[in-house]
Amino acid sequence: MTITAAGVDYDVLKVREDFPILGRTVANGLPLVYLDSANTSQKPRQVVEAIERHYLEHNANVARAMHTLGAEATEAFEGGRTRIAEFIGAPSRDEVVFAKNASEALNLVARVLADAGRLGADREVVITEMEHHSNIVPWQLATERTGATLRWFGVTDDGRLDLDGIEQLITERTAVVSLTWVSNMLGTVNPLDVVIRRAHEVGALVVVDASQAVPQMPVDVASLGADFVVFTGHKMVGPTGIGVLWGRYDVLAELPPFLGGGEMIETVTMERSTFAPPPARFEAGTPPIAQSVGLGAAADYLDALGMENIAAHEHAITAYALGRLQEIDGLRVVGPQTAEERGGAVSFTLGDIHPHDVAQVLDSRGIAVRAGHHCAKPAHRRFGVQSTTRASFYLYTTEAEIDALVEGLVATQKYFGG
Amino acid sequence: MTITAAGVDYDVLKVREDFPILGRTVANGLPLVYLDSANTSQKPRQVVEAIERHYLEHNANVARAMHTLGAEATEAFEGGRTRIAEFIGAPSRDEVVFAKNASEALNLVARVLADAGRLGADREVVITEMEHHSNIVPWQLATERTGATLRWFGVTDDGRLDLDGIEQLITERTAVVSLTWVSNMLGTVNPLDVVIRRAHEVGALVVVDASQAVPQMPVDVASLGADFVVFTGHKMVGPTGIGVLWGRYDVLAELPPFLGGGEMIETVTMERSTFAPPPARFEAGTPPIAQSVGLGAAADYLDALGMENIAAHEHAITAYALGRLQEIDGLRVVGPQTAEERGGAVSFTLGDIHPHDVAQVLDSRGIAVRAGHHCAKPAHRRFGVQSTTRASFYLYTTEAEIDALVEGLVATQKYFGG
Amino acid sequence: MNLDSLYQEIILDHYKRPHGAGLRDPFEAEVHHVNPTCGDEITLRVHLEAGTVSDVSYAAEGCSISQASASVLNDLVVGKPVTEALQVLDSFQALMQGKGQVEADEEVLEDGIAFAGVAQFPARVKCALLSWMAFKDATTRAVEESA
Amino acid sequence: MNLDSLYQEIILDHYKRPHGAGLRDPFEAEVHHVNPTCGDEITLRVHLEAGTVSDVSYAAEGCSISQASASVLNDLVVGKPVTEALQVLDSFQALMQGKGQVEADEEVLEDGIAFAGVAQFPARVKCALLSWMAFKDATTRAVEESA
Ligand SMILES: Cc1ncc(COP(=O)(O)O)c(C=O)c1O
Ligand SMILES: Cc1ncc(COP(=O)(O)O)c(C=O)c1O
Repeated sequence: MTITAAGVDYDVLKVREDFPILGRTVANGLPLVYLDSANTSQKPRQVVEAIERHYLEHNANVARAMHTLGAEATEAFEGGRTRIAEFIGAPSRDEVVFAKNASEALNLVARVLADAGRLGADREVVITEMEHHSNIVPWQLATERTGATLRWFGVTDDGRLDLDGIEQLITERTAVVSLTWVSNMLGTVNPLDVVIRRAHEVGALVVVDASQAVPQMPVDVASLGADFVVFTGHKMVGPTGIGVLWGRYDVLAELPPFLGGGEMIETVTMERSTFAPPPARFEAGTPPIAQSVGLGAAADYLDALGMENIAAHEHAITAYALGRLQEIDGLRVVGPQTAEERGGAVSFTLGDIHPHDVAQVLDSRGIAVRAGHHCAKPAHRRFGVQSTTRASFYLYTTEAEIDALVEGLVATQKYFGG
Repeated sequence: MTITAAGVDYDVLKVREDFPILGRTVANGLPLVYLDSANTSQKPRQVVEAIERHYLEHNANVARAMHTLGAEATEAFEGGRTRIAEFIGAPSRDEVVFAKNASEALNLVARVLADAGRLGADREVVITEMEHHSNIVPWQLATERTGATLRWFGVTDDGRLDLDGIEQLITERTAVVSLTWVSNMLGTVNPLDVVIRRAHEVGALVVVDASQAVPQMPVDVASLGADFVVFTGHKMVGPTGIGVLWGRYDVLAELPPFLGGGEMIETVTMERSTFAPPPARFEAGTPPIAQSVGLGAAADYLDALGMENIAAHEHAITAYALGRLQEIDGLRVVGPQTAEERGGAVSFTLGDIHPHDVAQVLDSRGIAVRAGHHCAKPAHRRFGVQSTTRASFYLYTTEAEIDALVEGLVATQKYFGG
Repeated sequence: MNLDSLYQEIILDHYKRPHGAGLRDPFEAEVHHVNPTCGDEITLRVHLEAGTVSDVSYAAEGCSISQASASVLNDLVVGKPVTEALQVLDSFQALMQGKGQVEADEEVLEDGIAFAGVAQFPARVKCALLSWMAFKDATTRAVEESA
Repeated sequence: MNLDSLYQEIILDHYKRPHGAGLRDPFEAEVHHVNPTCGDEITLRVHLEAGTVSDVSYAAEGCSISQASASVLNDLVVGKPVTEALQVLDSFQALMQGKGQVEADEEVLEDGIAFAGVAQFPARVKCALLSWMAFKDATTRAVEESA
């Protein structure tokens, strides 16, 4: 399949050659059909080799080392930061803080805002009913500690953010609005502009969970206008063990540290310490050095394909999948039914066959999907289901793989129906 | 050089073949002499290949995935945990919590003890003057937040923990004693048994920073008797991006979560959440999957050499280095002067030549050492110096490298003296 | 790993017609257990009489394996002395966690031996154990209650 | 990267006999800067008179590069109008951060051009800039003070 966006050919079969795992067989020799990329993406050879080369040729600790190897490692590590700043259009590389994953980045923001006294008893935090647990629990913990109130946007029957009453929800009492850009369960792409406008009207900070957005679409944090944007390396063809917090410099500069130790200090005595400016202030201990190198290589890889092309491919494959899935009797897509304003994660129920059982039959055919609540229990409850089966697509997904999924689902119905 | 411990030959030249970077040249073609292992260790091919293989053949997210690849990835990731539990003699694999580095692990303990109300205004936390900043700042931040008092052990002139007055320091008011096993600056190995005995007498918890111990010596947490032990992957021939918190299960089980999100939950509603038992409770978000695989491979590598042999080599090379360094006029070792109860980090001053300048001249000869405060400013202040030069050794260090260091130091004196 | 070795006829039968489903009175302990990974849930009640498990009633939401397992649990423990019921539990747990290396004892486990295949699917072991762990928890509480 | 290209004669001379060292009165602003990586420190005072830098005095603890740089700073800015001094600072900073790609202007930087070699040692750039950043900070404060 070839997709053309902005006049460039996107050759998915050629792309797949970069991912050795996609040539693997599972389940007694069947080819792997990997439809679980919203959970984690596969890694191209280029990324893995960059990590390998770093460890075997340039490994040293960073910042602290005065020697040649230390200078090389520092350049490689900080080069990853610069690369990510470019990739997301950050005005300054000092606005890019490395965390261990998106969850840590969200917790970091919640903790330091609480520590800074921004979440007092009279303040409110607003999230949404479609958040990943990683954007719910940190705010529950933070508001519980500080006495602030947690409120949330509902979700409409067709899986969209319910903007009715936004003016009553986001008010002068609101300290923070934290919401996902693209839902990992429903696939919904949220209208961030509307939310950001309202939040800034009342002086609230906006945190965007872009874990499912940055891998799939061109992102420019400068024009987005949020105060914090969070994402994770392993979902964007990068390594595990690294996540990113982008924050507006002036906001970061006012916040207290999160964890203490290592290079986040300015000076330390036994009695007290003073702290380095961002991003160092928020990076305690030896950072994810090789992971930054790998993430930089991931950004290179994505840019070489072109984020516009990746987004076009994602859109096309999602549209194709939605169409084919809805041919299946008894299959109900939970979330938007068409590919408009929608990412490449499609959750569904298949009659009353439990998602575990669906996933198991699919797995016996080499097809990898996710079954469960996808760390979005409240969104499942909203739609009256305890769990769903989720197929999710990425830059290497083919129409043939969607066809295999559809066949597998029909076979599942036969297996449990007959 | 061949060292024999417990009747086994330790062939350092053969060991070096596993580390391609040690064959590198720097500084216009001079062979690399890497004497900065207390900062970070080099990685053997075996570890890097395990990571590579994981990414290219078995990559998937863990716990959440029902499919074959997910089962493989989960087994690989949890296999790393099992391996580390074995490596440190943990009674249960559920006592091994993965963090991003040792610093995070220390902060985790400080934060959750504070959140649990264990560090109230009438309580005290005891640390030592020889701690790494990562075992100072978290306790400063935690005691500041809770109103508890921070106290500390002093250090004697010969670089040992000053145990005089231990009974007045560790009292019924003490909630936690947190101290390093092996100092990363002085090299001192602390008498943990004495401190743990006194701490447990008064019901205080003991946290051991084993970042410099686990890489160098056989460790058995069960017989150690501490409540928490912390260390970091990158100093033990493992990857960056992973650290370990070992905690006694009954203590862990009573503590609240640290970060929220991902698999650390039991159930989530918009209003509130309940949490999984340890270790999951303390691991929010996608964990360091490939890093656990790499750390498991690192444990395999170390065990294949034998931790007894590694410790014997470390001791021998440290003794050799102390002897040779002390031949140099004007060189002053800061810390214990002999290799007894001492790890392989040797910090020193060279007349009044600034450590930066020492390190720079050495670097021009291919020799990598660290110059500065080594994240131990209070320990430097204790000895009236602002910074030192530190040479540190590991399982691949040779006597020839020590000789090169000594020559380099003599040349440095000439360069700045003449 | 064959699908049919997981979904034995016996399992599918229990799944479609679960034995002892529903919540009943009287009971000494009620527990609610969740499989955090997938959200499967069970509410389970235990009624003890004179050291014997006289009823295990439950409301479960979950996959075929977890539902069938609750049904088999009901078959195997109701009417047995508590100590014996807990021995059955130990056998079932050993079978599930044995990675396919543990031989099932049909004398003890009856229909439960159909779950032998589940042990080869690590992701499903938790499904099979959900009701059994709830039973263990509830029984412990019920015994403590009466002590 | 040759050692002598870093440790120019001029640098070593300034290091051994620093110009203007010591803390003096009067001053409008005093700052304390630290290089967090190595712990090098400087306390620096600025005295302005009628828009001119009339004194820069300092107590520094640090390596040859940072000490020599403070000495050269003193040479280059004392006696100059504030605006001109800040232009010199910009030139010096551009040279240091230019990774060896920036040409030094001897007219402006005088002895400071000896630091051109430092730009090729990334770890040492911070050393060379420590006193200059302190000067920038102190001057900004002194100007605000008098405004
Ligand atoms: C004694 C000691 N504790 C803690 C740390 C912190 O380890 P990390 O930087 O991996 O968090 C180090 C090393 O930097 C250390 O030497
Ligand atoms: C929308 C969303 N937010 C946050 C996360 C958490 O990312 P991580 O597990 O890398 O912390 C995920 C993925 O699991 C996600 O899909």
